Amino acid sequence: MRTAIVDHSLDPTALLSEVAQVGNGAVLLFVGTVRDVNDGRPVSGMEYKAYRTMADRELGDIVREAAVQFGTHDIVVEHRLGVLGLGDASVAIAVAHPHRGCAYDASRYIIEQLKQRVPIWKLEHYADGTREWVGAAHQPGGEDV
Amino acid sequence: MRTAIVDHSLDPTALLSEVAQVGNGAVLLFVGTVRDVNDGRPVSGMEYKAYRTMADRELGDIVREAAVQFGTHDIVVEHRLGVLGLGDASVAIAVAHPHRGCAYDASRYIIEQLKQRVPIWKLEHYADGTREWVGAAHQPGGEDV
Amino acid sequence: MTVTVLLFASYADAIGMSSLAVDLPPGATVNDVVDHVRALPGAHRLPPQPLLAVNERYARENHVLAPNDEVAIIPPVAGG
Amino acid sequence: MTVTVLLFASYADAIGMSSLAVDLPPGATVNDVVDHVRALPGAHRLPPQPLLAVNERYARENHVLAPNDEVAIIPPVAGG
Repeated sequence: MRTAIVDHSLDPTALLSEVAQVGNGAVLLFVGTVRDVNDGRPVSGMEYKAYRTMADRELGDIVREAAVQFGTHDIVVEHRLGVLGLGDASVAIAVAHPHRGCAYDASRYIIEQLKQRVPIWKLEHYADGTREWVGAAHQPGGEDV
Repeated sequence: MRTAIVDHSLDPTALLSEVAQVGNGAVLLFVGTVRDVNDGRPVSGMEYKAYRTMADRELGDIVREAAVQFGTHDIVVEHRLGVLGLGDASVAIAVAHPHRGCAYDASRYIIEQLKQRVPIWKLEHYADGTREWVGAAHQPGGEDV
Repeated sequence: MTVTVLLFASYADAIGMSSLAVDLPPGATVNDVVDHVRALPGAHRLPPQPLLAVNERYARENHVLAPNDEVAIIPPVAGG
Repeated sequence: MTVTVLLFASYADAIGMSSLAVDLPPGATVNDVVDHVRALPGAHRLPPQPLLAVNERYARENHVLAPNDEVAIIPPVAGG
């Protein structure tokens, strides 16, 4: 098990080999990338910022929970911070398990929890030059933040 | 979309780049590998055979179904035949989609359907030198085949 | 008419062949092919209702055959 | 006692600072910190019940603080 919040570009393939074990019949790799459109607006890039010490801790907690719940320690998660271009990988989650069902469930658990709990924010850079914090407008009662 | 039944070793990483598109926020790669133990018996290798023309057609059908059902054409599946060693990849499924939920669901659909419908068989080579067709003993009424 | 019958994996091993040509009367069904194969040595190892395919598509026992059809008797699949 | 308050992303932009030191009486809660921050220019943009953390763990408004605690007011997270 390993988690990292990093400032350099991700190498998802390296994560695959890191979790591979001859006892595992299934390896699942999730890669999240920067899309060119969000809510119909053309995007030119994305800037990720974090409450870094807490993000590190929270991400570690999530992976430990997944390890217990789904029965594998062969999990590696990396999340990138900084300015990313279109198509760049922002997050990579590799899970290996003797059985595929648990690999899928563990991977899904980690990405869903990550998106709910890990204090990371993204500033979307739009093609028209404007920028906006993603999700800020959707906070109940906080439409204008 | 592309499917292939191949006789050479798989390159799962190449599949990742094949499905990547700047409109897709999520890429999911499933890799199935040969385990060292099955039902408690030490395994030394695995031999995959197929009804090749039908396997090709059935695999293509499955991927077309997934494309319609989950709304993405960015799917590549390769299945290897022949004698594989421990840890070798037998199947790789890459799916990219604008949204992660659909990527997970499509990937899972493809592997589950593949295991139910694609006419591929595996002859497990055990460490004690014996060999057995996987699943043959579990056919209802066919325990002795 | 003649149809080709394909056997695979544990079924090919049990019966000792991977394909055979079978002569059948017009109107014969997949079931007639299975009956024919059941008469071969080793075929007692086939399950009561094996999976069947005609021309690379899964088919039922009562599927009516045409000349030169390819009938496959398919052991439990184990891909992945 | 003094606690450190951290602001991030849209909240830091709205209030124009990313950290501040706040003096509080013993027994003060996270809620007292939030009240303090609400008095700052731009803080009307905070939602009624922002997410809160104390020492890198999510915490409730009534969490009682100790000297040197680190309190974070956390905008809607958007990782992944």
